[in-house]
Amino acid sequence: MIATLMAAALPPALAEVPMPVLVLAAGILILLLAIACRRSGPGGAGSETGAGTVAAALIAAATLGLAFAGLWSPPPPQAADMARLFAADAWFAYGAGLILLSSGGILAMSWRRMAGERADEAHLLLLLGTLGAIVVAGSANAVAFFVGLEILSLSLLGLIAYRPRLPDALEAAMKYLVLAGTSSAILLFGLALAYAETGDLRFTAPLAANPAEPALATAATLLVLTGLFFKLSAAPFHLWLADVLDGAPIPVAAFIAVVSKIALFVALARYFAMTDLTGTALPAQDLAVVAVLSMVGGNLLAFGQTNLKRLLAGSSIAHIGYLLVALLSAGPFGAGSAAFYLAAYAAATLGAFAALGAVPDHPDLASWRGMFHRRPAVALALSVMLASLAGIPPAVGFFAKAYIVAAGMSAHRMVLLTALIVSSIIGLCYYLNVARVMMTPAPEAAAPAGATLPGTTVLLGALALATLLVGLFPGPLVQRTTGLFLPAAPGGETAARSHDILYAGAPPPRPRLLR
Amino acid sequence: MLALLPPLIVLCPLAAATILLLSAGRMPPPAARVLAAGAVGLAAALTLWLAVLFLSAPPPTYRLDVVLWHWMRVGGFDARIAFTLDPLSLVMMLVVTGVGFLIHLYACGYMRGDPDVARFFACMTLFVAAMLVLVLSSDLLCLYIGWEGVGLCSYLLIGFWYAEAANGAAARKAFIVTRIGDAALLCGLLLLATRIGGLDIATLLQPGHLGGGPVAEAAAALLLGGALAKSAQVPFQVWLPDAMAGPTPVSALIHAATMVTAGVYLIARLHPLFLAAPTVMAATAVLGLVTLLLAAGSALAQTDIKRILAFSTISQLGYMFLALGTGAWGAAIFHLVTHAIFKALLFMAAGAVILRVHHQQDIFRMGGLGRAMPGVFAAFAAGAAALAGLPLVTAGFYSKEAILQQAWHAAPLLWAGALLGAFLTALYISRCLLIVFLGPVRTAPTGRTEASMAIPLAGLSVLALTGGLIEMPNAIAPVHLLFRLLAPVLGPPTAEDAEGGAGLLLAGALAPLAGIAVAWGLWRPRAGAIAPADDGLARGARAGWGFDAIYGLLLVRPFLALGWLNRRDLFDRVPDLLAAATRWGARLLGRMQDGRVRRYAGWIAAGTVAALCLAVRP
Amino acid sequence: MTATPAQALLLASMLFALGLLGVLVRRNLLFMLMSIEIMLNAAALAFVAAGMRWHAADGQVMFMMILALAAAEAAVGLAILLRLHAAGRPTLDADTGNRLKG
Amino acid sequence: MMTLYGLVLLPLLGAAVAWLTGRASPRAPWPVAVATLVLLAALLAYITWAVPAGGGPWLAHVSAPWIPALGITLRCDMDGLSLVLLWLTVVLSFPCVLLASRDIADTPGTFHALLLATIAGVDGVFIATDLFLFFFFWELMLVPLYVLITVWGHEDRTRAAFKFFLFTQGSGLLMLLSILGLVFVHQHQTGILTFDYFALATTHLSPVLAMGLMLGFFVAFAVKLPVVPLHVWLPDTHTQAPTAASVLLAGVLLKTGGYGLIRFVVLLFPDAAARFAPVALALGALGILYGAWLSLVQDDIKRLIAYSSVSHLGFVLLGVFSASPLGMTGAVVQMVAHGLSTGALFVIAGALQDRLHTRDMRRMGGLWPALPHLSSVGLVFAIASLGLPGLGNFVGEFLVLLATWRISPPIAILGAAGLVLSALYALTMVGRAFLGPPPGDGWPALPDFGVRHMAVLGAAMALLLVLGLYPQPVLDLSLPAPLPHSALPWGPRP
Repeated sequence: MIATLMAAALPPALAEVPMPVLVLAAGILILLLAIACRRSGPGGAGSETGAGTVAAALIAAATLGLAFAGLWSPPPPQAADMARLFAADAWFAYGAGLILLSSGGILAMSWRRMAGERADEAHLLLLLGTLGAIVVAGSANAVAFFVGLEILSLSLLGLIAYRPRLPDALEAAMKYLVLAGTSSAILLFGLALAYAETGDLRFTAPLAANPAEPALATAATLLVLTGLFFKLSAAPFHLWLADVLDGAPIPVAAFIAVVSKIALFVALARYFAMTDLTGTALPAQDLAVVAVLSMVGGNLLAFGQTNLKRLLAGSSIAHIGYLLVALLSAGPFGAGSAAFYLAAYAAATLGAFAALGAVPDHPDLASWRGMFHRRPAVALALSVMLASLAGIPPAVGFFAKAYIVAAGMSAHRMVLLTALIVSSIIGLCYYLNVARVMMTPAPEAAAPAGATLPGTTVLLGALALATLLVGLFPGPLVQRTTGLFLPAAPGGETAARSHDILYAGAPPPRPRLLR
Repeated sequence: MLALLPPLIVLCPLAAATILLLSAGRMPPPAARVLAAGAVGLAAALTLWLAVLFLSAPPPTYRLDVVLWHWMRVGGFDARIAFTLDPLSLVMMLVVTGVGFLIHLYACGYMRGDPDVARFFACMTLFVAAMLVLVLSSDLLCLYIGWEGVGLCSYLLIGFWYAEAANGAAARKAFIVTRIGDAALLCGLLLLATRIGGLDIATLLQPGHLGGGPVAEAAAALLLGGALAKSAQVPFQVWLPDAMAGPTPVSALIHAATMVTAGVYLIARLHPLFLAAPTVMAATAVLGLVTLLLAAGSALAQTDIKRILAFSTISQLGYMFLALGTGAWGAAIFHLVTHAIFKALLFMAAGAVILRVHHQQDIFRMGGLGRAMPGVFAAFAAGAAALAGLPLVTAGFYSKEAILQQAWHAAPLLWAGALLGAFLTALYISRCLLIVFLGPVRTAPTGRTEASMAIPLAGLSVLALTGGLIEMPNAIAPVHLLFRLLAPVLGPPTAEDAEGGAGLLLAGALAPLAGIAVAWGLWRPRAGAIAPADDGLARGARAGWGFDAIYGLLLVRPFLALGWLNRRDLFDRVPDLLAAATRWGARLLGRMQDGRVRRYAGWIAAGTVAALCLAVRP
Repeated sequence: MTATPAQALLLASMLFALGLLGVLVRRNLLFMLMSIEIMLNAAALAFVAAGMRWHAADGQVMFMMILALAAAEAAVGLAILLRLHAAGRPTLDADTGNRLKG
Repeated sequence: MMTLYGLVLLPLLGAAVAWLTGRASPRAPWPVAVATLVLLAALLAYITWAVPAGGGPWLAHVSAPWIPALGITLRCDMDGLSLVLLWLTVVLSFPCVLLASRDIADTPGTFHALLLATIAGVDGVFIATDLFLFFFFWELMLVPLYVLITVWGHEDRTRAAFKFFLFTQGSGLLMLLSILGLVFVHQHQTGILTFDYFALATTHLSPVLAMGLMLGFFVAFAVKLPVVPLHVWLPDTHTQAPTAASVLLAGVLLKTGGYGLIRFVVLLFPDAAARFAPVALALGALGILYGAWLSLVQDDIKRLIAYSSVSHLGFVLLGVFSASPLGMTGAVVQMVAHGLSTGALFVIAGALQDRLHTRDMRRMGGLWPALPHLSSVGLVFAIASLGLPGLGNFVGEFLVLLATWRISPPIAILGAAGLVLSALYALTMVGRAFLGPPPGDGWPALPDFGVRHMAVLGAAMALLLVLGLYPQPVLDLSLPAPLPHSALPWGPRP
């Protein structure tokens, strides 16, 4: 109801901005003011230690909660299609919901270890990043998208490099800085080309003004795709991910692997909303190649890793590939399966990072030996998450993957499905390997110091429970995710006409005469 | 009443076996002995009673069907556990239970002092039960139960003294070789079942049901394969000599009297089927003759007394197959009966000797035992005479005569071979007798043969001498008890002696005498050590003409060698290759992340450019 | 004479390529950041050119945005470089002293 | 009849209880597991008894919505085939718990929980008739087994567990593709999206498509059965698994492959299966001979038994694809008999390893005097596995061979040759392990089988004997229920 009050009190210019964005912006301002007041207060800079952090965490949590509540506020009046900045549709609502929940989860992780006593600014940056992610997820206009993207990556830079005097973090930040700058410049150039071709700033794949020479439009699309793929860390634009996740503190790594990827994927889907991805059009071809590369490459990458953070990086690359398969198999199930998989992926990856956070500073696999004997709860939670990522029942990932396969099957994406199956078999190896390492008894019962913090415990428990429950009863979530997002080309009839070698499908079935 | 007896007779030994098995070695030996011998004796008594009942008031068709239960009935195929009592099975039952009982009695004495006599008698009684099932069952599949059951018991009993690895190997060999024949037999059953829809013997043998032609030939050939293996005929004869590793009563019961004759019984039982397959008949006769001669030759060169008897068993079974091949079903059964008697007698006498000379089996280490053990000597002599076919006074003479006559009518060449066989038989058994019982003493015997062993010897000696009188050639006296009895099953007795019966008779009578004479000339008792002949021929004969070596070289070795080569299972290499490939790819991708930001940017640029190139290509 | 949008776009593309090349070949982090700035500005120029083609102000708006955000990015970037130096990274060479790899 | 769900839920419940009590005391889980099995047997007996007389081939049915948006339901049906295999599962889970898992020292609670969870998954596989539900159980039953092998297995357990999981899961994904393909073809024809077995059975498929989909199913089940050359996971897994898991694997899990072949390959795709039959028969014969051949040359006794399973289950393949009720029933009988005999053999091999701390037969021999009971039982089951008439295995093998002979005598002859080889390896195992002279200077005093073992194994023996001499009840039950619309391959076409 606070949300509605704010909506009433808004100047008309902001009327079409979705409520969560407004709530987040307001929350950020409040938090900024609070921090400023405390800093300039009588105590001086950071004299009182814990209180500030707690207050900041409370404010951030409240903001996230309000924003989440804001998702149910009446949709803002839509401006003309040309001019509007945000598309506050169901797709946005779903993506934003996921983002907010994930941010909440990340907020629940332990920040003290990463940020020392002064985590208040970290919370501020987290809110900022969330804001950027939501803007990205909801943007219908190039301007909004670019602004959101930059907010996201700048706050991420801050977060990665937050911890003082930690060379790894700084190196990660440096890499992210250079590469993110490059990629966003490429993306920006693509947007510019699109604008030059079409003359409007809508955030969609541009249609060539005259179909005779689509070169400019195509180039624009591809450059934008480069930017998006980079942020999604799809192969071959994935190389930064492992290093950055390795260097960044665990909550930040989770933020990168979950929140920003959700946002970017939502944006990617929206970018191609008007494009027919079932056919042999070029962006589809490009996406398919990238999907195959990501699935196989990511899993291979993780296969060779002994560092859990890097392993998770590889697995998240692979999952982006699966998501691309879902996106490419436009049809009755494409978008639904993608949305479902986003949720499963978010929960599992978040949980995995939370489990890592429960045993901090031990990202290498060897130190997790015998974890089932030393910290059974943590080991069990991590196993559930890995099972979900690997697609093993009864975790939700099983159904999610089956759902994607169903979508691809209904769209005759045979080649993609083959790659998916092969790569997920490779994936099984390393997920199972982690589980095995945790099961093998450790030579000496050297339990890592420090018990799990309450926030992480609650988060892990909730996530594991959700993963199992939704895995056993996926019905409601499937219901929720169907019909979120209607692509331009309903797959029913277009699915059949896929003749490109890349999508060589089963022959369209002919009803046979009765025997 | 009549219908109740056959299952009851089978049940007696079966119950004993079950009790002995379940006792798991806890039963004291005396109790085990009494239980086993008693059960088989009861079975024998019941069989006698059954015979009396059956013969006094025979059923109109001379057959009595006892259906116990349906075994499997699915998809148009119906197999029953059912017994048929008819003259043939009655004769077989008499042999099995009668000789079986005597041998059990004998074994009570022979196995005295053996720690786990219970296991021994469990297997023996189980064998009797299985053998009874074999001869009684009216359904070929049911018969197959007994067929395999006796094989199993033979395996268990050959390897009874498992401590020596050799015994186990012999047992395994026996089972495997016969199992090859069993597989052939099974294929025959499959063929018949596919053609007829069932395996009930009566329906199977209804004239015109199967018809002649290739199908009948094939079926008969497959069944013949089973029979050959079970009865140790060429080319499957290799297992029987090794089977002598078992205790002597086992050799007497299983490897002389009963089990090895199962093949003869099978063919006689299914003779209409074989009549429809002339080629197979001829093959049977020829194989029988070949076996007869080869085995007799080997027997002539053996030094181990039990191996002599083993080869002689093979050779005598050859006579039976010769008879079967020439269509003399009755003669074959006749010889089966007499052979069961005198061969069991010979084995038991040999066992008695072996016990007395501290398990010494080499005849060239024995000698002059006749004086020390006259009773055993007499028994052995009676058995030897019957085996040699001493004219008129022995059972073997009459049964062999019947076969020879039939052979002459079939083909004089077969007759000549058989006659030569008769000569050889007399030769080798006289050799054995002379060397073992006459001449100077080489190993001093100790102890005495106890009553439980002597009684069976005596009984069988009488039978061995007089048992032939139930069936005589017309030239001597027109007595045809056995053939008349068997007529309902095996058809009317074929006219043995149309013309020239007397001449044939004379020839058949002279051959053994000649053999004995020659043997006396060669091995008559003389002072000084005598050694077995050791030229190449003798060695070859002693080795059973090298069948073992050939099989080992051609079949067993290559099979096992290839197996050893492939022990690691070549298919198992494929997953390893895949794993290696995956690891290689992972290493490659790992090397891509060398931490240099410029390289990363380069990949981003490369990807973009590649996409653009992909775009401008079309 | 005035440049046509096409010429302006061409110029922008050249600048962009230059910047990308700079990122790829320069090993000094500072110069890499500068090259990124060049790329961003090339994009901005492209926007202006496009706006010129359509006679719309959107291009200029975008230009402003890009300027602001580029400035922000530069600030954060320089801060990170300083931090790197403070954390004891001897040089600004991007290729040496990398600990995160494999 | 909701009790069908009980078949799955009861073991799961028992698993939870066993796990929880296991955290309290290490002795608690075993009784809990035993009690669970007893209850499960009682439940199954109730179900068997509650079957309406003359109610058609399908004996029980239950259904509930699960994922309505995709037409996925919790549908379970039970026919005679399922019933027989369910009984086999229950019966065989007793030796697992009574004999094998009794002396698990390391976290027995978890061990029993996983064991029961596996049983639950297998039960689900045997009754699920919604294809997605079936696939769910199919994948579900692997997980606990993987953990069992990884944690409680023998020296080379890691590799074995990996192979097991990867092979089955990978082939399972192929099956998923086939399932979905069938579903979407059905939807394309009727506009209804459903995973219901009976609805999908009415789908009309072009020959090529049918063959493709059938192959997807076939590969998944062939890996499980296993069919040479997809058998390579089996020897390692059986050898390395703890005894209880070996028994469960050999006795029950392999049977899910045969069940799937009958229920989902031959019945769903009769024509494609008929066209594929020659290949399948050849593979079956190859499996029989190859398995026996390799079994003959093994030194590891568990490995020998594992390869013998490969050989035995080749008969199942023959029977299933012989396209006749004779072959089908024979295959089922063979599955049951193999479960009993091989399960018992694995118990014995495990007992040997516990006592001698080796599975290498080169270091055994002459065990009979030292372990008379164990050795005699081993001999008995070895004889059973070489297919002696009068024991269950022979009935299965004979029926299968008879059915095979009707369509191809040469294949049947090869199968019969397999019988010779089976005698060879079985007797070789007995000879090398139990008979002959003991190595070196005799054996030390070894604990022989006690009453518990003798009773359980004797019961198994009695079952084998009954199955071998009076198999009629099983034969009558085990013919799979025909589908309403598509006909059995041997039946008249609609």
